[in-house]
Amino acid sequence: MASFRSGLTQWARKRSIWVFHVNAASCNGCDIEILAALTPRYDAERLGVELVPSPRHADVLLVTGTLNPLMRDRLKTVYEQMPEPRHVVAIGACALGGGVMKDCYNVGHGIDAAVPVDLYIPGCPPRPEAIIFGILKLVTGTPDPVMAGEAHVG
Amino acid sequence: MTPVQLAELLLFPGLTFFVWLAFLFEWLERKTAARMQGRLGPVVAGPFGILQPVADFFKLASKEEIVPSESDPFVLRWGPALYFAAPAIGIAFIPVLGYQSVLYHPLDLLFMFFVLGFSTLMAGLLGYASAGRYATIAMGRLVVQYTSYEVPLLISMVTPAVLAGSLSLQGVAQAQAPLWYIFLAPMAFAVFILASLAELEKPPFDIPSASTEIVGGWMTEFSGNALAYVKLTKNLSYVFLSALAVTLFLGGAGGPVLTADSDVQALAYVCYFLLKLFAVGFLIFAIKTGLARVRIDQAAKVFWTVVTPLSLAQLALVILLR
Amino acid sequence: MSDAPAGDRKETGAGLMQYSPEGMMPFGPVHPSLKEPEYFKLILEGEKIVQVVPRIGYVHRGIERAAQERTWVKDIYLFERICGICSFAHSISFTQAVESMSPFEVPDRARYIRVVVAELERIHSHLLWLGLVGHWAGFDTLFMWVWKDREHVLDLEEGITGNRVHKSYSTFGGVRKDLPEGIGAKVTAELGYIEKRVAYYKDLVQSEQTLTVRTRGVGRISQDTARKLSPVGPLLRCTGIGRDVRTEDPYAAYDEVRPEVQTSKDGDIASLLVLRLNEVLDSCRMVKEALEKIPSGPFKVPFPRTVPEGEAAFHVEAPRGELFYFVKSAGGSVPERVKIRTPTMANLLTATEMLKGQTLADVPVVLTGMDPCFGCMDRVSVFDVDKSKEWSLSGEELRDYGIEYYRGRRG
Amino acid sequence: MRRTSADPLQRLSAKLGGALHPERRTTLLTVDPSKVEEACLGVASLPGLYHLSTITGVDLGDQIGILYHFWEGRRFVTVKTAVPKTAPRIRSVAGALPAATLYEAEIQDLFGVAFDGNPYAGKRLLLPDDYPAEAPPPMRKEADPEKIRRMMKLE
Repeated sequence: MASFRSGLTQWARKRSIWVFHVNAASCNGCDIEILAALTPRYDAERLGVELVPSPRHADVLLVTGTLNPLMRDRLKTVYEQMPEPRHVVAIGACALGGGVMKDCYNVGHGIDAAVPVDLYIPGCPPRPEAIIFGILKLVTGTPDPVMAGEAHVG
Repeated sequence: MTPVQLAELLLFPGLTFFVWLAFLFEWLERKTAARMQGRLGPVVAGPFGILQPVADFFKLASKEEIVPSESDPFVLRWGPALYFAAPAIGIAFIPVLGYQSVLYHPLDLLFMFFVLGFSTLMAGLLGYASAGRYATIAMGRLVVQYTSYEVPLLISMVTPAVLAGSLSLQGVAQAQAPLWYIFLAPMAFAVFILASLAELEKPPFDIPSASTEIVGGWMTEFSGNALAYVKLTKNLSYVFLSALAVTLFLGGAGGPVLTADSDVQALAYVCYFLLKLFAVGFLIFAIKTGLARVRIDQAAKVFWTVVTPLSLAQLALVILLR
Repeated sequence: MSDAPAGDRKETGAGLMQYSPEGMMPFGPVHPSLKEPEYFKLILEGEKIVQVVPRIGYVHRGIERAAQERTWVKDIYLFERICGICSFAHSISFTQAVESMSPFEVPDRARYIRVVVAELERIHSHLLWLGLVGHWAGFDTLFMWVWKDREHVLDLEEGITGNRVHKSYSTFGGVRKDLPEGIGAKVTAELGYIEKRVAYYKDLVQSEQTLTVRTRGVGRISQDTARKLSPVGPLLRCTGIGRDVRTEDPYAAYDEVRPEVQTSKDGDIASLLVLRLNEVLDSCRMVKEALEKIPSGPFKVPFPRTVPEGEAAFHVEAPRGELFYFVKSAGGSVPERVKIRTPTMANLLTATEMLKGQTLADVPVVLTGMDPCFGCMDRVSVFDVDKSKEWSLSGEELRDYGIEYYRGRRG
Repeated sequence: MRRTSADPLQRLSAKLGGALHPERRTTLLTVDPSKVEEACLGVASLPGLYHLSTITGVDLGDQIGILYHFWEGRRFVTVKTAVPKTAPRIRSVAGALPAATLYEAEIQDLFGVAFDGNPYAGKRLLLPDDYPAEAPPPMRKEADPEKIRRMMKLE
């Protein structure tokens, strides 16, 4: 019975991925590509990915942007509101390590300074295919941070 | 209560049957919306993604449940169960096997009024108990919306009862054997569907749960198990209201008698019922997908100045013609 | 997001105006209808908004400073990343400002190519915006349809420039590469499809009841307000003032491929919808016209790594309105100062004005209506402009304010 | 067109004791900080020039230059002034030209120039509220982005 239940949970978690999106001082490029991933051409809902309005409903936190000081605390707050098990995906060069903005005075070097990141998706911005690929990589169980979507970087 | 009755109540055509229907309805809803929007919709969970709502449910149930510090933990814990109970009891009165329902009372139509009101009341209570700001705003909207749609909803439900001269769902369904009431009282049917959209918080009346305005509405603070049940209840209410529409306006499970064998005929009745149920369901999907959200004051205005007079006119017409 | 107010008190103390917490509602910084983090304190009277206190700076990165430490060429790529939606407008504005300071003439072919890509970007940006209006009005079907069509425009942009979002296409002395072979036929075919769809959307947004009740008469601004607050782009043109940088101060090849300036008199969100869709149709025409008229020849001239000493102010018509660049060079390999004023920045004052007197349900529609691009804007911030003095309201005063408001309305 | 609208500019310049430099695209009107409000109002009341494009701050070494860009047709009219870094203070024009409110606020934040009479006077607009008090305003030449980052604990 116990194994059936855990099997059911595993099965469900791989097929139902609710994401919440935080823009931590991004240029919009990554954000519109995340939205594009939900629209008809890419249609992430096929795979059970859904954009939810509240972090309390979310499984995966998508973070884009350079993480400026004002957003740092907000990001932590949002992360704390998420129920376990939760994952964080850093999307785009800025969220990975500051990107082109690296030496601006109001910019951090990647969001992993604020929240633990499970997966990095590089690109400026990554294409919608890369974003979907990355999220799938996350739920199909790769324990280590993986540079997902290397083949799709746009 | 005999074991057979208990099985009917819990398994078929009672709770379990309707819970699976609720999952199926959510899948159909999402799939219809996706197809209308030029997308595929869920495909990976089960064949054609049919198990997507099930996956969502079990995933949510397996997650951590966060109780916000300002909220009322008791209500938050037991409220979803009560919220779930409302449509779960309501569906037991719906005649599915021919004109027989699992539970029956000569005045059970009146009980339906109570079930519908109770479900909204619980939604408000849950929102209030979770003590979020967005939930509080959502509650205000919920109350305004409730006061606007409840009157036309009840009047539109009374209209078939007047036509049938009966206050039980079985009686109303049976009285429609010669002619469905959708033909005798089309306006009442239209009013019922509109009010159902408001009761279910679907566009254009998804005002209390408008995600782009007030985050998740009264559901903002819910997570894990509680959210799973709240979402399931919303889908169950969806099925429940569609089933009510079938019973009150589309002749219930009634249809041509095919054989003398009562067991086979019962199966035919279930098929009739499901066909009509999906027809009503699709009508609601289509309206919902094709419309934008209105504002709360606009919704109230529409209900008070157009829908309520319409339902009253229909009722008066029915009484005069009878 | 109930925790968003947690940071409130701290922030209030540090400089924002003080308000009593009753009836106050945070909108953002993380809110589903703002794809970007901005924080609006809405002071409510029931559902009615009496005051708006935005706080920006959540996307401030300090790009202008970083530009002073990088070479001219590197700065093109930096400025492009100010905004992911109007990225090309930023790059042509900067490159043309610099070109205007040097004696080199940009080849005609490059000027035409810039028009083609800039207009494609306008189409993509306006369609993106229309989709978001649909989304924020709770009309997801419209969002999905429009974004599906938008992909066709992105395909064209990708075909010409090599990328969907940050194109890195315009450079000093021209563009980075020539138009690909046979792009003309492809563009004509795709734009024909877009024109058909946009004509349909135009019909839809004017006839769809649930959408028109949400937009007609909502967020109205008068011509006088517009003159006073200097908004730019469609927000200005929807009040009937037909100012457009492309016609008044033509750059690139806009003196040969002339746009028709679209205006409207109503000044509300509904008129903005139609106005922007008309602009899309006009842009489609211009792209085709530019591709027909395009001269052959080089697409780029060699350009030195340094820029002669001097100052230049330059502006272009980005999808959201006038995008202003001020460049100062000391003759070295890095700029002395680059100042950027983005359209959203100019429009934000007008938007707070539009929000007042609306209900909470209108906030997303009105904010979208102005087509905000906070990524662009964030070198600055805003809040109340109506009362130029600092003011704090108790619940009592708030009530009085509300009573006064309604009295004014009745009279 | 240019001649007729340049004439009132010359009159304005003479009245305020400023200097007028017509250039290819920009007409520069340099005035004393105390005359800025008058100059801006004068320019804005000329036909077609009501649009204030923006206000730019420039670090000129020991002074901070402030430029008010007005746009009309194919040219800009720029009112230029400068305040010393030791006493960076100037009267706000936001009362007369509401559109200037934000642009002034931006310069106040990034260059540390105080605008008397601006509703934002003394408030943070763009920078984080806990921007280190000991750090210079970030757009001034003496500010070192690296150091500011370290002070804000971004590294």
